[in-house]
Amino acid sequence: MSLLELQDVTASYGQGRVLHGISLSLAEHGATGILGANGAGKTTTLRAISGTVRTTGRILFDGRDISGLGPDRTARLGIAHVPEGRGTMAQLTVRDNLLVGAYQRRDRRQIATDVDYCLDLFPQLQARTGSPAAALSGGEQQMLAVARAFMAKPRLMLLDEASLGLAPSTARTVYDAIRRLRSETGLSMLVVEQNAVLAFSLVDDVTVLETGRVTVEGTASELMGMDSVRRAYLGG
Amino acid sequence: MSYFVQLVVDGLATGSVYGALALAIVLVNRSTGMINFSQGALAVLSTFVAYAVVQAGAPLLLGLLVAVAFAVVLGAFVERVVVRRFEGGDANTAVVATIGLLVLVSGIAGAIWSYDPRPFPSLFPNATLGLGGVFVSVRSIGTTVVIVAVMVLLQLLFRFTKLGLAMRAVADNPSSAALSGLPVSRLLMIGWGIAAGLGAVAGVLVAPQLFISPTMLDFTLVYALAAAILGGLDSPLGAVVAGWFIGVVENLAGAYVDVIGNDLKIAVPFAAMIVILALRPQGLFGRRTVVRV
Amino acid sequence: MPAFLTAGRLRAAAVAVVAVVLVLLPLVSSPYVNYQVTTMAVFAVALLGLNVVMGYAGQVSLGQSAFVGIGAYVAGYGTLNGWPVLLSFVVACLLPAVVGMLVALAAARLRGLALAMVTIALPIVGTPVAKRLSDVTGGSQGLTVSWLEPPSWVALADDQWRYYVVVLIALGVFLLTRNLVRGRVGRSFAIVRDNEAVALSMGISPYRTKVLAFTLASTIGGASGFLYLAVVQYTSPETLSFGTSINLVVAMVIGGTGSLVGAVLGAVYYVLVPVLAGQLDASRTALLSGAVLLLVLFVLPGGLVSLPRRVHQLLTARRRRSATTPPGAPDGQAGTPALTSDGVAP
Amino acid sequence: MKSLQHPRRLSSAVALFGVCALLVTGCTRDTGTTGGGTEGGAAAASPGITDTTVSLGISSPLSGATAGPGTCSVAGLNSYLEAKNAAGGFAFGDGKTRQVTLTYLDDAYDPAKAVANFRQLVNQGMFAYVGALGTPTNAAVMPIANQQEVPQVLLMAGAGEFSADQAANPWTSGFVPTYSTEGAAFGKLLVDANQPITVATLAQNDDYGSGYLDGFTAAIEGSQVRVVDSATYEPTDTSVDGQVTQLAASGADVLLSAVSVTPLQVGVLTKAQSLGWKPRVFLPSNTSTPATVLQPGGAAAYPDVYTPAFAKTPASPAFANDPDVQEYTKAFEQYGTSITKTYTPHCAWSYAEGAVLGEAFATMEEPTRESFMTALRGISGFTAPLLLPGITIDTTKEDQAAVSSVNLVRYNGTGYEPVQGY
Repeated sequence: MSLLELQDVTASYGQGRVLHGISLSLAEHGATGILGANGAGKTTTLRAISGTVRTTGRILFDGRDISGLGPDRTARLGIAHVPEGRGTMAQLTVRDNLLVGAYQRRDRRQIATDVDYCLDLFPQLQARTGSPAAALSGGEQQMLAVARAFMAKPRLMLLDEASLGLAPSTARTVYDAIRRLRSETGLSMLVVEQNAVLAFSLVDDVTVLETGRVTVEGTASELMGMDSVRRAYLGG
Repeated sequence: MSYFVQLVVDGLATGSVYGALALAIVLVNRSTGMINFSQGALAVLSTFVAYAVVQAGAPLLLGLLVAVAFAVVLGAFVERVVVRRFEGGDANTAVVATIGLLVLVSGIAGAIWSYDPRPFPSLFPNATLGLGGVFVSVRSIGTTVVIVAVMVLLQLLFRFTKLGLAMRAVADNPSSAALSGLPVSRLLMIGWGIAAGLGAVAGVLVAPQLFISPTMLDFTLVYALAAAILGGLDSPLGAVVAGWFIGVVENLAGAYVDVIGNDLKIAVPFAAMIVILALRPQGLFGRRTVVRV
Repeated sequence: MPAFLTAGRLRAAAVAVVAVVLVLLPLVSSPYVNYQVTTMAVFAVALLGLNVVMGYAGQVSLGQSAFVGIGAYVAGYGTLNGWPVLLSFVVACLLPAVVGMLVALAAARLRGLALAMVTIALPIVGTPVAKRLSDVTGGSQGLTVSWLEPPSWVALADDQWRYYVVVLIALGVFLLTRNLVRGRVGRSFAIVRDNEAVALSMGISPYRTKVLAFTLASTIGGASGFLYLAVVQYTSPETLSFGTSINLVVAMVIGGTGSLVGAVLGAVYYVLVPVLAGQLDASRTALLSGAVLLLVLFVLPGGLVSLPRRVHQLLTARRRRSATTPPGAPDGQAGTPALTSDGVAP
Repeated sequence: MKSLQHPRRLSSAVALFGVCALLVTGCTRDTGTTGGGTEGGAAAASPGITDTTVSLGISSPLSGATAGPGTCSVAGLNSYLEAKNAAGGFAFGDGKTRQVTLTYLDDAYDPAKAVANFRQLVNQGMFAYVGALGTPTNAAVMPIANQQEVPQVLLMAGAGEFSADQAANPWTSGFVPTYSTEGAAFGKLLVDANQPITVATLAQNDDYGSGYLDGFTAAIEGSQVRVVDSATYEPTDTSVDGQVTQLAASGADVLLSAVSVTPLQVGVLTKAQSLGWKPRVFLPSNTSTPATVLQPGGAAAYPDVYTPAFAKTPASPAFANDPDVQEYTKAFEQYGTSITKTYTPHCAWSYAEGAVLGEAFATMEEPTRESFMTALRGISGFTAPLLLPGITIDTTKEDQAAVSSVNLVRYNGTGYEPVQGY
């Protein structure tokens, strides 16, 4: 059984429908990338899963229909969403941000261990644990956002445009750490990424969205071989 | 010299009144990110509940407890039923909604209890302590002590408890807080509830001096807002210290500077506030946040 | 929709109807109605000014009543000292403009609530200052003036003459403000309101823009004060009280923030609601107006100006919901996206 | 931009609707200017009066900080008028008996609203505007009332301007003693003691406080009484402790505390004694109620507390068996408590004011505003209910309100008793 299963999901903001019935599934420990042009519905797909947008259709997580649960409930079920634009608590310190991530957990000792793990994963944060998130650089904020999401000990991480607005080298650093996180914890991931090179370095499978519909699906290596995909997302 | 000290002591006593309400404003701001103009009106309505309990023959302490319980429920109810509609929307609309609440709640209190101020019993004995020619009422000392205690409790709540951390996170970034599994709507209700409960304490503390009436805290609210902002909006310590600062500066300026006099003394704390905010936009005790893009 | 009913023509027709009604109204209605409509024009001007700084430039101002008060005092002082009306009007606009600019120069670097607090100081400090300057202001007794009576060659009653003068000036302010917010200045306001960093990158100084917005708002506020005196024939420190400022902000939001028509609707609300509350129960006016205020905001968070849009929205939403929402979709979900700042726009 | 035009167009319609609503609630020009009809009267009747009814109007602060006195100024008057209506109505000098209707509106102490209310009442056909409370609100109405020749009478405001110049404002008159009358009464008491006395004054920073001080200083001129220190406060202040501390440093023999805000007056009394300063205290008539000011303020600690009085305090045990008070209480419970539930002296004052209106009605010979004003300006030696013995209504004096004299009384720990001198 797959960990996450979307069946004919639509989503709309107010009057405009953005997703027109998409279906996809993700295996436990798997990682799928979602590619597509601006406005194709990538971000909305993640929002549909975490419950921050109105949807129809079925969204099954671990066999349970979670559609319409709302972000806090889905988070408590084990879905950690790293939103586009980072989504850290600007006034809170780095350490407090991490502790907010662990809000639903009660295993105090393990939390401390996980904080250390995050700081090991992102050594740039180590010296900044006492400063407010707003004082961090863009790359550090992105690292913090990923670390905050990990602190919830999720089974699925939704990663939205983690490289957005970062210098190429910084983006690579962030993705290196996420790759390490995936390999060391076996965390399942659904990754939305403009930078297909980075995405392909992290995921096993790829889904391509166009105007709210799934148009192509396959493994990363299959899609790498497709001319249309190479032209559209890999610059040749 | 004792005249000077007496003026300072009087200013501190008045400042404690400002600080009491400012604490509630800080609490709402820190737990929901909003400014609540109806804070005073909610406090007054709760204080009227205490008044009704006392009128029915019960001791004031019981009245205070009932009022705080009532206020917590009222605050949570108001957040759930009224304020939620405006959270995340246009900030001006949310502020005006709290002004609407202010008018409505004062109107309700006025319809039930009329507008003329009524005497209100004090938690503390009506006595005065004298030391070296300086006099201070037990009531003022009591008020100040309670406010400092509340301030410390709030500081502890925000600094060292999981609830406090969660409330700060929700106020800071509700969407990310929700994505981290925080029960945002419940936390907002809790924030408003606690703030309203705190407002009830403030109301019961200051009612003996101001007399209870629906408009009891209307003008205090302006001072309390000034204190809260001068103190840095997210700092309970700042709110109380700024309240004292305003009370003392006002008194001294009124008494010693003839040009200012008692009519224009209110200008002095405001002028000081503009200068301080120009130098430290985050307020006296607020945390500086440098936003980097 | 038939071809001849284009939006432009409908609008022109609506404008024409409004114009005809505005011209004919004072001739057929009672002095009381004329007075009330004239009062609406006065507060519409005050709200236009407030809208420039709050609605268009996005800077909170809780001090607009101070500028209305200064304008009224200048007009009163001018009249009592035999100034020509035009001079009174010009000074009634200029003095508040200077005060507003000085305050803005000192405060425009502040943001949000700190700025709001500085603007609160204007009415709070202004009230005792007005009392102190009793030689000019008449102290707490205020200034009573009797002016703007119809000249002998006009066959109009006082109320009709004042109506035409005030509504005409208000209309002029409306058109000037309209040109302003639609022009280059208005665009710079919008950019500063939305993102100061972007403004800087485009060579727009947020500081100078804010100072300009405050200055314009106080100028218009002064004009409104001049009109206030023309209508009420009296001013006192109560005119510039903090309560008036708060009520103006309320009326602006109720009318519709960042909308010129909204300013007019806000003024209608400002004048009508106390009258209606008084008709219902004069000893419960606070309760009634608070309830009305919340009710309007609940139904129309975008203000009265959004009523047509809202009706349209509700109609289509109902159609939509019956078509697409699955049974059992949790009700609480409707509120969640609004809470997420990044969930607003797709 | 097209999409925006749609709402804008409809919004104009909404605005139009508002105007139309006003048009419907108001009257049109043709009907607004003519008044009620009359048969048989020689002069055409003024608006608002018929052979069986007369309509009065009042605008006072019924919400907000001054609503306590504001509601009382309506409630007491309403009680008198309605009780009298129920007993058959008012006998008029033209031989008719009329029922009086009182329409009251809330101005929240805002002059612009007071003017709007006044115009609305006139528009609805009000005969006379009576007993309104508030200086700025009445000052704003005064020129309009006089221009439109609508009586604006028996005002519940002690500013001198409403009684000062009858030639300039023939349609305006005050009811309660002017503030300077009260201040002068204090001055006279001190001067009569014929000894050097030092005085400290605390006054509200407006016409109320300055009226007091003006009356007081005029009365003590050339005597041995000296003002050694003075302070002011704003009615919006939350505390006057600083001022009292400042005045206490003067150690004056007498404190004249022209404070109109009840909690602040209590603050004055508690603060001065807590500083060990116990002068003789002079309180104004509207903040000297034993139950709400003197007992909470611990006034018994002072050697003497004086206040000017002209009306009985209904709640005072001393007047429990007074027939006036019993009648008042009965009427107030029936017709006043729906307007306010708290007592300020204005409740009793406006009740007495109702009787003065009745007296004017009884002597007015024609159903016109002119005749009403003539009658109202010609009352002297009238004993209105609730007035203290020796206080009578006299409207014939230039420069004075209808109540132009006060009795100084002294607090005896429970109630008031006549003063035997300083």
